[in-house]
Amino acid sequence: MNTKKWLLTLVFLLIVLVGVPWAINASGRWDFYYTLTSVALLSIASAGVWLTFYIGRINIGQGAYTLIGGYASAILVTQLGVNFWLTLPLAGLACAIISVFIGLPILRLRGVYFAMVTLVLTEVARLTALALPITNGAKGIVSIPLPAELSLFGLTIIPDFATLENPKLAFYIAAVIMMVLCYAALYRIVNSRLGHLCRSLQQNEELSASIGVNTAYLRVIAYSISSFMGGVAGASFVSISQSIYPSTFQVVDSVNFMLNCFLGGLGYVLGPMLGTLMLYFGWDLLFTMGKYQLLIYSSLIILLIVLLPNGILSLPLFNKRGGGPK
Amino acid sequence: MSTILEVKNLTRRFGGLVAVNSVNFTVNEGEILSIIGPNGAGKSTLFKLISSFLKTSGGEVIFKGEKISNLSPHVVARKGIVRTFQETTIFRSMTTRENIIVAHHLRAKASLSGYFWGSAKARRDEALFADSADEIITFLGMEPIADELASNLPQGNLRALGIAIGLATKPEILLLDEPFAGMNHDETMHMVDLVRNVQKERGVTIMLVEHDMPAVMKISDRIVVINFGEKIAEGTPAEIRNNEKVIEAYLGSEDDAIGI
Amino acid sequence: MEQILVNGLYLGAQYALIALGLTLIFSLMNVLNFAHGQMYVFGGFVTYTVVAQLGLPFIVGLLLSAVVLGVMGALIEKFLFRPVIARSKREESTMLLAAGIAFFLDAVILLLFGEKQRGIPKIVDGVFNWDFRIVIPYDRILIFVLAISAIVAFIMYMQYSKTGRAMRALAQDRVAAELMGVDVKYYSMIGFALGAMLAGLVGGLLVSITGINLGMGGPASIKAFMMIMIGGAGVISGAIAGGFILGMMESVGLTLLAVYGDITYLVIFVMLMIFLSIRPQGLMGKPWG
Amino acid sequence: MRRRILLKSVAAGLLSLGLFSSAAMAANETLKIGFVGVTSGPAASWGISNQRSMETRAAWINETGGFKIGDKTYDIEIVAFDDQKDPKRAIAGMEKMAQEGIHYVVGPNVDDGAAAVRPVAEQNGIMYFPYAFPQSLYTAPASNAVLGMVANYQSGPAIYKYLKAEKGVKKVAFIAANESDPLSQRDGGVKAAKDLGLEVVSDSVTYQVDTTDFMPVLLPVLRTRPDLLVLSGVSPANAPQLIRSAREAGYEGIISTETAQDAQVLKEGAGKLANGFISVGGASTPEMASDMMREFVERYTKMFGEYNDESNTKVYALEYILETIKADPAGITDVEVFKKTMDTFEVANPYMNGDAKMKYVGTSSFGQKRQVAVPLVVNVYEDGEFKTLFVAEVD
Repeated sequence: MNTKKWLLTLVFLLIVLVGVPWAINASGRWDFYYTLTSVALLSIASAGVWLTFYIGRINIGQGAYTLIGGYASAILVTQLGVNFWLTLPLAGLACAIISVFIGLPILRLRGVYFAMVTLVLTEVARLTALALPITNGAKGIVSIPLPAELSLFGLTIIPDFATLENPKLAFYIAAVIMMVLCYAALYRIVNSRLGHLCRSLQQNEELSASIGVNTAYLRVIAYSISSFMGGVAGASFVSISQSIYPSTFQVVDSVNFMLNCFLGGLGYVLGPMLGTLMLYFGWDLLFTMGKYQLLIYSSLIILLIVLLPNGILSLPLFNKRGGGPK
Repeated sequence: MSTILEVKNLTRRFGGLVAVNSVNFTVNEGEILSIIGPNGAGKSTLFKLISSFLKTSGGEVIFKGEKISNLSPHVVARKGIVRTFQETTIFRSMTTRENIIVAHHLRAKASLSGYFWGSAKARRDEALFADSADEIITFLGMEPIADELASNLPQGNLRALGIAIGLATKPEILLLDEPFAGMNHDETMHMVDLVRNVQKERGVTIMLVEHDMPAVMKISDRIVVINFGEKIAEGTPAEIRNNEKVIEAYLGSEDDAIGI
Repeated sequence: MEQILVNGLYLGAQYALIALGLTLIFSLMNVLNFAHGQMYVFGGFVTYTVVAQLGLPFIVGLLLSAVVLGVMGALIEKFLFRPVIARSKREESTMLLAAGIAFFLDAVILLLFGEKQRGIPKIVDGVFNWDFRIVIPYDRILIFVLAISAIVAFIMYMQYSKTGRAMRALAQDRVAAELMGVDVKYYSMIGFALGAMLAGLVGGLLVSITGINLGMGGPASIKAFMMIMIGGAGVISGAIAGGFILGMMESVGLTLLAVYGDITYLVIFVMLMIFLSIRPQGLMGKPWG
Repeated sequence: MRRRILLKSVAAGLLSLGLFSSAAMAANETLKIGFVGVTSGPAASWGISNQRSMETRAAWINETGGFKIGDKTYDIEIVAFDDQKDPKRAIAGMEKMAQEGIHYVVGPNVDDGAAAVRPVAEQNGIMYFPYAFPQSLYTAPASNAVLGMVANYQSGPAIYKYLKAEKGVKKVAFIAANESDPLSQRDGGVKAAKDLGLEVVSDSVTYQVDTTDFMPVLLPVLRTRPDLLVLSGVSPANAPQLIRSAREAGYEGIISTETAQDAQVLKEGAGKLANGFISVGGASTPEMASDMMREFVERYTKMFGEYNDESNTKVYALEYILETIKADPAGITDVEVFKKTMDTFEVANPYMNGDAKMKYVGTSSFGQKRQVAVPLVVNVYEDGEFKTLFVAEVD
């Protein structure tokens, strides 16, 4: 990264970590904290979906991993008393491991076939959660405590959320930091040799294999990173709602994650983030439209895709410097 | 000259159909060996078997004394046998240079996570690949199109790019699938020179499947002729030209667009 | 046992009819029509309005459903899918469009027809009962026969009419068809209209048995996806086979697995995933669609 | 990354738009009451009947001069948020309510949503009236949720007891959709039936909500020859199909459910086959409905074209909220006062004939008064309308 990019990143951080809280304070729109926290978390899950798009697979199964991640965190916190912040990576890891076993057979599928199997996967996850005793079946897991204090050598790194005056702000900050880390990782993947390799898979798997790329391995790696992101996002959500049910993430969510990527643009790292912001925030803002909310919302989506079939970021405005997808 | 590749009793059946039937031949190090035969004779299947894109039904392929048939394609590639494709298969939404850089994969020393974190090894790799790509671009005279998206390139350049991708892997054997198809005379002659250069200057053993007889006769050290999945002849271009069986095979086939 | 088979056949016929339209659209344009279920619901509501509100005969409602949806399909193809396909870099982008249309139809259905479950009076009363070995209401037999006739008519049309042949050529190889002089744009539109029309027809048929409500659309699409995956995407015989297989699987599965209770559908779905992992192109599909 | 900056300014623009778009002009002061529930998608029917009954009642109050609390008169404004049956959206909805300065919210309609909004409601001082049954929502330390209807674990035993005594029911079978709410209700029902000494012959059969043919689902259940078939937590969309399939398959026993249904939907979906179907309803059966209830139905029908019998139970939450605030006007902004009022609150029930009372109950189920006392009216469907079978009280 060059200086200019560092600078822009810094500006972005300043805006989301200082500017937004200031604007919310000034305008008194406290409800936007939750909306923006959701956008941040959902865009992490969407980033995972985007990564599977990047290796040429349409993933409509991310909801399964957000659900698994949510349950993993909830079970660890409520039954084993593990600190929530530790359950975050553990939930991601659990999802990554499970995704390896699921991914090995199904990643051989392509195109709509892969898409359909992942769609079924979301439903399988929901039904499994309903059937298992450890997930408490239909009754879900409720009354999950707020994230506890995280300290290292007696030094408080993250305070106990239950003692905070404004946990909304704390959740927002945590979500935004996670989102930034996630997209930094994604940016790094795409702009390193890894990105080239992923794109080689997306464009031609046979050729990729013939130049010596272990395509099966790379696919599974990408898929498990994607699932890791889903798991982390799911776990974070559960800490906000302090409850999880088999229906907390469903097929609709999986479809939405995918739509976020399309809307933002499949060729752009920041596509899923922008897509999530538009789709989620859009719905929220249209809430004043009453019963016409869905009508207007869907009309806008159709309009956008007809005008910009390659995503919002394909607008010339965003590509002045040329240089294709970055 | 020593034997680098040995094909022993290689057989492949598709259902009841025998596409390749107990074919035997050897490839010498550093030569250009062409495989010819009428349409549907089983040439491409043979290539896919050698590069392990298809599993064998019988027989084996031995590379430097080691059996390589039925391994994963990427493992075979790693051992030094690299195939370019019949269709002009390249990474369409990458530039020429990016295509070549990606193709250096076999020479990568760093691990995947090394690339992510930008380890010293990874940085060394990237620098090496960029240099090597430049060298290949110069070698093949592709400077003008180096930063052009592959999807915008004309047919002839795509073939050259296919060979460039092959070269980037530093193969010991390069399998070229119909490198001259759809080219006019001038383009073909340019391509023949190019392939010859690759063999001479880089010491790569080359196997090719091709229909264009004049080009095959001009370029090959030796030729293997396949018909109905079986080998019917093997020898130098001069020997093949006068082989009764070969003439019969070609005359008997519908496709007589051949230049014997 | 006979009862299970009869149930499976009946379910299969209605499933197959839904899957046919979806697979037709997929084979012609490589579009996975997420809005298919909503089209089916819309068709159901059209029939409901005609029969229950206006008091016209069932058959009028059925025909009107087909016509309304056919026109809707043609318009959607011409003004939405065509420009998007022409300009998008990756053809998956049509999925977002299809999903947008699904949301849109959901909204329109809610505003036009309301939130309630709707149904029309039984067309035929009475139940066929063979010694309690096979129990099937007469109206189901009627709907079954109608569904089978629609499937047969569709196959005949695709097989023997000029339009049908052109569409099959298009499905086989778009480029070749274009070179042969097939008007690709025109037949894509006809194909989409026909697919939507089939969806409307099923909606109309089923409103007399199961009724209709605005929530049935999304799940119906997903079920239809599963059917065409089982049979092989873009293959007409595959869609029919997939429909009947899923119908049988549910019928048999629900009976055999009833004792295990909550996991019935889990087992069905997991089996489906395993099947597709082993045979990615489905029963009759070409590899990689 | 420049695009982010642009994005932010767009977002800021939209934000300010949102700020100015919700100003209501009225002579009276406005009292906003919230609704967070599902008004689109498969379960839309639950939320819509809910929202519409609130809107009907609010319009009625405003038309007749407003609602008097203390010495001020208020116009009632209903602020509705569609959560699409998604718990994540439900939280957003509750945040919106807090933003609007609302302290009293009706909804959400399902278990997961009701559990998810709890933290937000408690942080923002919002009392909410969900139509969800998990006991943890209403039992201490939770204190901001008030169950807006009769729970199935309360109505179930009453119905089974009645049927056992009056109709000689011995064997019961349960069937439920494979979703959280219905499954929880099934488990509660099974327990209640067993406690009453009934034999539960089948309780494991479930179905997908999108099922279009219930024959295969029902056959294994009917083979156990139950006297009573309970459709646990059945949605109004599935009920007529289940009834019809069961009858057509030759089942002759009783069918019942503990959820509210709509007579018109049953009539269209199952016709005569639905006769004898037992469900739980509100107070609009001719025997019980007061003049006020009849007027409510009339106004609802006029406003929205068609009445929905599910609203019979849903008319109450708003009435309870307003009357309780009226009992102690300080409650208008302070939910702690409201909670205190709840313990002693009691007024006449305007929607029912006789001397029925509106008060808060739930002590025996939750250990605190966190449930509205709506009459447990058990209805039976007969040729297009509901008839009252019996009425019970919940304590």
